[in-house]
Amino acid sequence: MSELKGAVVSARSGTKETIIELLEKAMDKGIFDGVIVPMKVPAGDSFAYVFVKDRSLLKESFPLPPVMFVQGAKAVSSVTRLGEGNMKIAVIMRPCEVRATIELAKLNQTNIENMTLISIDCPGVLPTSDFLSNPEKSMKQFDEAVKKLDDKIMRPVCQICDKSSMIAGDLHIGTLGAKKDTFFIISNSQKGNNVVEKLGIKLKDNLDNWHNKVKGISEEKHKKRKKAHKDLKSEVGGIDNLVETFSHCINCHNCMKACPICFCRLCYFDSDKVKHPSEDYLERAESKGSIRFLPDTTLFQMGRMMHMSHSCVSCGACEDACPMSIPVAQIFSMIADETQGLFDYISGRSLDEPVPLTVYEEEELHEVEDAND
Amino acid sequence: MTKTLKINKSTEQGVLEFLKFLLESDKVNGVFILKKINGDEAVAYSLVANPEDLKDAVPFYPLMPVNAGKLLSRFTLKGSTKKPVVAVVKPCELRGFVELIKREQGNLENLFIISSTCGGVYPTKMSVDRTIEKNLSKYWDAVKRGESPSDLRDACRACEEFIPYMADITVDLIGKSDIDKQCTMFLNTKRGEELAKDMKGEFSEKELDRKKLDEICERRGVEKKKLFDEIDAKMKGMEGLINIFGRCIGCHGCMRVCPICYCKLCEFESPNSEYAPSDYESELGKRGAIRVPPGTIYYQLGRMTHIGISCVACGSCDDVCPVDIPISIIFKRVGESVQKLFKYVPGKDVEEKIPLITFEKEEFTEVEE
Amino acid sequence: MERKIGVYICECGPNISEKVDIDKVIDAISSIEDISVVEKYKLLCSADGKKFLEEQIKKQGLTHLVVAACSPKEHEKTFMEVCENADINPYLLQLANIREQCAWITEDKDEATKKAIRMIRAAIGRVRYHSPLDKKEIESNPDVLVIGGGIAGIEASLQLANTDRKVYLIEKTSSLGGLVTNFEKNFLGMKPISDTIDKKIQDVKNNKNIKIFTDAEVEEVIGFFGNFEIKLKNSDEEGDPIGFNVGAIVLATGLTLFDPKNSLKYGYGEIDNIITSLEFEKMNKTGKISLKNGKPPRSVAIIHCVGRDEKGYCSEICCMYSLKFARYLKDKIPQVKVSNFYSDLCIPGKTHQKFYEQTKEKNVDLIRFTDVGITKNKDQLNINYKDENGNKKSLLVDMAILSSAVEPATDASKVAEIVGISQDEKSFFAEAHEKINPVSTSTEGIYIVGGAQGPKDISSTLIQSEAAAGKILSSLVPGRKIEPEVKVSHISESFCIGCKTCISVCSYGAITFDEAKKVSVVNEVICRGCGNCVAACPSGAASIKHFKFNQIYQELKEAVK
Amino acid sequence: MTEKKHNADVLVIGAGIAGIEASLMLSKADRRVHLVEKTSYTGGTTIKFEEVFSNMECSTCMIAPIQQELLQDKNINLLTLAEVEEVKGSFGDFTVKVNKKARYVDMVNCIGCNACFDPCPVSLKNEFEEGLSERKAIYVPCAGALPNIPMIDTENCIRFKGKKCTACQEACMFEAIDYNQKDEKLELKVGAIIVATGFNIFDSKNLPKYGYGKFDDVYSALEFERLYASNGPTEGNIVLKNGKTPKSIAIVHCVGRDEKGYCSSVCCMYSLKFSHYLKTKLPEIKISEFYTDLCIPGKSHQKFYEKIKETNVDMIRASEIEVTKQGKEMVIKYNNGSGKKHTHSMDMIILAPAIQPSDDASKLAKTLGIDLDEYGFFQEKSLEDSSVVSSKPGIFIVGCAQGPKNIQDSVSQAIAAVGKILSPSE
Repeated sequence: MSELKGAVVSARSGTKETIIELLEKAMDKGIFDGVIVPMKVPAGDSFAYVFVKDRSLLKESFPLPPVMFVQGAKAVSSVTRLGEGNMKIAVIMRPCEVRATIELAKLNQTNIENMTLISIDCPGVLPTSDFLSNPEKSMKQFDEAVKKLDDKIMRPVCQICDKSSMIAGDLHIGTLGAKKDTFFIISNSQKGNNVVEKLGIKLKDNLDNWHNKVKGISEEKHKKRKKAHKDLKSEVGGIDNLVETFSHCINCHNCMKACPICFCRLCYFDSDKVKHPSEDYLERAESKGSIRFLPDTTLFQMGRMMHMSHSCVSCGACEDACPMSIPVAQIFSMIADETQGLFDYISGRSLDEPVPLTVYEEEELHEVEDAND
Repeated sequence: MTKTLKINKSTEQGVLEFLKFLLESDKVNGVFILKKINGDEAVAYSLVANPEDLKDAVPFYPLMPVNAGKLLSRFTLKGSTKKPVVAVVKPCELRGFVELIKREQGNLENLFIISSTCGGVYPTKMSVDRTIEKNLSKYWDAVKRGESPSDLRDACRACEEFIPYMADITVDLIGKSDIDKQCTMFLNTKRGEELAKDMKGEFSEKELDRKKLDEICERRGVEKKKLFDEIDAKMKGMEGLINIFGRCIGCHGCMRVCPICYCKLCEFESPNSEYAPSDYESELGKRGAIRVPPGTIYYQLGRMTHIGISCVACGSCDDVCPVDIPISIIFKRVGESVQKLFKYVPGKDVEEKIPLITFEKEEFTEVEE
Repeated sequence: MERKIGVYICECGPNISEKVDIDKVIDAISSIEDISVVEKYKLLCSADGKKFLEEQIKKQGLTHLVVAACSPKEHEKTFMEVCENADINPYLLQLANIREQCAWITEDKDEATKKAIRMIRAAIGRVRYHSPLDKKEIESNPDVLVIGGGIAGIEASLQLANTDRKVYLIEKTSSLGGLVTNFEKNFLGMKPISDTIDKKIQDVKNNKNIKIFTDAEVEEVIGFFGNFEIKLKNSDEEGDPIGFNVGAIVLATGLTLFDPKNSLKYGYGEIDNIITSLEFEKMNKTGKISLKNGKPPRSVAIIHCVGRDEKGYCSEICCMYSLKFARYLKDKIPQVKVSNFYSDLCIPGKTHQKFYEQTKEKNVDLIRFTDVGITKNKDQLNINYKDENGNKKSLLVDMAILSSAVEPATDASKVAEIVGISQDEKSFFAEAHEKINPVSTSTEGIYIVGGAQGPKDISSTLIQSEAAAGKILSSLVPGRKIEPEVKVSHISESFCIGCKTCISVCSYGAITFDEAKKVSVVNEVICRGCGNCVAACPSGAASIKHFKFNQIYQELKEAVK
Repeated sequence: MTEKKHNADVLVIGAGIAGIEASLMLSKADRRVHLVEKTSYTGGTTIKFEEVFSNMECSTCMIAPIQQELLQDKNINLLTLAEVEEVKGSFGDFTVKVNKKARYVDMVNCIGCNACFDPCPVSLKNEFEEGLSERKAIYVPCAGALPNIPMIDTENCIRFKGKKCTACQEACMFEAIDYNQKDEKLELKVGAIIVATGFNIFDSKNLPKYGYGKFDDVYSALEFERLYASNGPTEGNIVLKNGKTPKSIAIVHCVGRDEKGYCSSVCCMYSLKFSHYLKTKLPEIKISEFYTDLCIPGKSHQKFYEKIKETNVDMIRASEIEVTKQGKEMVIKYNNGSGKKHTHSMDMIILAPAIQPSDDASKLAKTLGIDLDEYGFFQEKSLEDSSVVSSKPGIFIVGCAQGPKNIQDSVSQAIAAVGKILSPSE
């Protein structure tokens, strides 16, 4: 199989607990000075990323929370946007959050120089609103679903995510295809190799079972994704359907704020450029009979899509944040697949792959040119 | 006694007929009103110029997709409207707009206000799957009796300021049993009378039924006390704050929809509330671990101090919170306690100065001792 | 302040008045808000037209001026001077081009009139939002930094150095002269090259206004045209690097040869007696041309166009110096047999063909090949080639000289990065304009000469050095201040999120990144106001003077009403 | 350097692209420039091209801005229809006599509205358009020429042949036409002289084997440039004399190379440019280019050649080329090195003639007192030193006046000459 190096680690005390032990050992050995890892909030009804320096607090960490309140990439970006700092930090996140972090590093919003990005096979997450309706019950349901590898209760975008085990960071914890009470540690970079070596783990084990299992799951999810996008396209495609889908939008821009790729301090659609004198609005109303006030809600959606579609990692944070339950994530990730397809680019796949549209290629996109000849 | 105009049609039809008359007689060039969009897919505020489009208007629809005060401020931000426009808004939206006018964010010139005694609205989330359509009749029956249905928004069930202060015209709505047969409008101001001149209908002099309205106000007061007690219990000390705001994901939706938050760049999104790695390292030295991104509660309390004095408790922040934190009740509770100190009702009167930014020589003497 | 806008419509003789009903335009315009006067005039750009405008501005106390006439390209400068003479800021003016964009291209008169009204309303809509801008001036340092001590750098230094203009000449190696010192003769005129190059090196050393640094490299260049701060990495002495200020920089980093090892068919490095053109020049300079075994070669093959396919361009000079080699060989070893293998003979220019014909007369065989390769044959070499009709042939020779393609100096990309200029896809330095500006770069004040800009011979190199000197002598005049562009862009510190998109699109290197604050900063002296950064900035943190969003928005709104 | 009075002004002869660039740079260095131009317009040969190789930039877009700058520059005294009569003195102190012919149109009043053209009764072949279209006695060489002011051609205007015609004067609304303008003799004091008089092309009639002048559809390179020019006689449409569109075209390189004895260095590139022209306008056209040696030096030229080859243009290395008629068809015979003679029928043939010195070069050389080389170009002082220095100190020779070269090298020489004038080391 591929040239990735891995090791089987025994996890009799459970995957979560073993991961915590490894982190504690790594901090003791000084491999990391700090860890960014999800934890339950004191009230127990939510989860948040915590930047931990005191080793003793690590036992509280909760590597695979059932819900994604804040996109991990946004949390990491808030730490190192203004510089790399001199702490060696380990970060435990889902694959889409690791990919978003790498994408943000390319967009100069995060500095991952001193960071080790660790991802875990992701079973998907529950919609925030479902979780909030009954946190305890949802936790139990989530654990069973993970055991049975069933994603029916997960978010729509998670159900069709074919990159749930994509390795883009430095290390990856592979639970799929692993024998009972074990999981794989897979290294994807020199940084990863050093960490594992210092932990005294030999990267010599065969990863075929993991690869085959992942391959099976992602192919199946890929088919589901294609079908889901086709149906969605017929439902949302065309200007009338689009306007109708976004007619519920109340312009609260939660989706923009939750999205890791939308990092602008002041969005164009909040700036002075969209605030016009009253006679302009009246003129538009007179020419059309009546206009919605504020106008251009769909324009905001299309504008945001145009600005971030090439970097979208389909993490679904926007749909969770939308109070009007508009299928924003499904629409945006469908379009993102096609935009990125045009440049055969996968957002967050690798640090040295330049973000599309920031590189000038002389021979590119001729199919678009010849289209209108 | 205030002048009134009575049209023997249902209140909604009467108002719509009046608005149509205003447009057709060119007394106004635009009507700002709640309207059905794309068939009856959704309801949103609209600016109507063509009288024909008024047929989809639903002025008293029990829904506030966004606080109209914020929209009127956007409409008049770059200078008052040259051509006359009439707006049909709810009392808390009008009060929100008045607070914004005090902060140079809007202008009442050429802008006529029609409001009504407000029966309260359903949470915006409910407008997604047409449940509001289903229990419309249940809503209007309750309004006639001056009660509020249990699934209304908390802010509305606890709202005692349901009578508009500065409206040119007030439509009598709640506690009025014959609203589907009769439409009575109180012409509070000279501008209101001017508008209603030579409109078909019976002019006379009447007063709002204060007694009935006070009873409604009392019932709402009981509701409010229950909600305040609940929130007081939850929000005890720092630990209470952490528990209530633990779920906050920092989407700042509450700030964006709040009528009083008008800053171009919010302090909590500006470079001042960003921290360099060195700040993290020193803070980690003290506390061992920090939630990232930091400043969840710092934002909530910070916003509370900025807008508390002017919070009109319109409930929009609740509608937009994706993690269902009862923000409107928290801000109403804190807001009212500050407002009581200064005997200040936000948005009551555009001439009334905003307490905290106006210097009074004799003030807070009791604090000095 | 209260705005008073004056609108003046030029009849431009028949051009506008024939096609546009100017009186109708005046009626339509006079009713607009802030308009205090609307008048027509026969010819505004004439002398008395300008005087009329100046009086009107003063008499009416106008604050803003709209002139509806011809193209700004023609007379924007004229009307800006009118504003200055009438002491209102020249940027409170807007032109409506109702001649080229309206009268001359619209058949029907009513249509033209309507279009003229709409264009003037648009101009008024825009001028309302204009804000005054003032000219700036900055001190300029006349000194010049020349990087590269070859013939190009030396010539530039000699042309520039003067009592009021110091030249700093930086040479990486320990001696001046560069490649040229290895040559015995220049193929133009076949005279010993040492006469010119040694004299020029002497002139440079004796000139007290030229400060020479050998074994030195530039470490850091920051600043802009008129004020570059230079730091040198002085390899031999320790201590902090030497620093000085200059106003302009000339890059003369020169050329190296393409390494024939990269294409195996020549067998360079594996088989003896196969040498590159530079190695042959050096051997020839010693006066003794010999094989590895010390004996003179009886037959030599000179192979042109080595590495031309790999590099993707013809290096222009190899045909000529290969013919020169043939003459070297004939002079030093009279009865040697010389054959030149070429694919296309590139001998442009008036003297080159005659040089080629005279060389042929010294019975040098010139063989055209479509493919060539070298194989060992005992202690001799087989030149296996296909002639122009495609049949395979072979020639046995003692020695083979590879006339290899030229490419930029090895450290050219490092220098480009330090100085902040771009390289083209062949990694030569990129000139501002291939045809009319070959020695300048897109960054003002940085010039490129000689081989660093592209393959060329010694005479073209001298020309480019003198041209770069001309550019500097005419733009960086001692004592004369520099007037940078006024309509520059600005990036708001609180809105910028540091995504650096603007830096990658700025073609003049005018935007730097403040690492502490993580925000981009525009250098208002280098910025030429092209607006790329404003268009690329996703959140609108960047804006440009005189082309602000609402200025353009109001203009468009009026135009499409 | 002599201590005599050092005059800072400079005389530039020829307002082609080299002359313009030199004048603009001298003006930037606050030097007063007298720019003497034989014709009535600026831009020289470059404005005859539609596009320039190798990035196929539109040539008017390249040169119009600097023409505009030239006309608006206060330091530059542009003298059109003027020729240098006599030059005395030496470096730093020349006295130059210039004979300026009258234009008969007032340069200040006229705004170029072209109203005076139609009424003019006279019509004759327009030299600027290589005779492919007509012009009047009062004319501007082509649309977009700068300065956009017409001149009266006194040889053909019937008024100057005794008739009482005032057609153009009546048509002019600005009283810009003034028949009693007189030729002037000017005397200029300058410190240095830059000669940028450009070149002429070899007259292909001297080689009858190419059939130029004998067959209808054999064009010289400059004629083809005007055919393709959007402001040219056919507004850019490539048509044969009989109006039909050609299906097959041959471009013959190195016409007159053996006669002149040098390679003119630009013809290979502009011939490839012609293929690019033709392929964009007529995608199905069949093109074959006949060359002896492809001379495409410089970093961007081979890439351009490869791009053209991809549009399947036949590049044929050929010798003994001959153009004859077989019946009604025009045929080109050639030997492509395999001994046999090949013949192809062609609808149109374009000849790329050699660059040669301009006709009045020898007269000017005598006036200036500088030497010519064996080909008739101005002779540079020494091959080793800078090629812009002529045999007489203070006189600089730039562009094709010094020898065949492309626009980039001509402009480099122009700026280099200015560099040497401004340089303190002279």
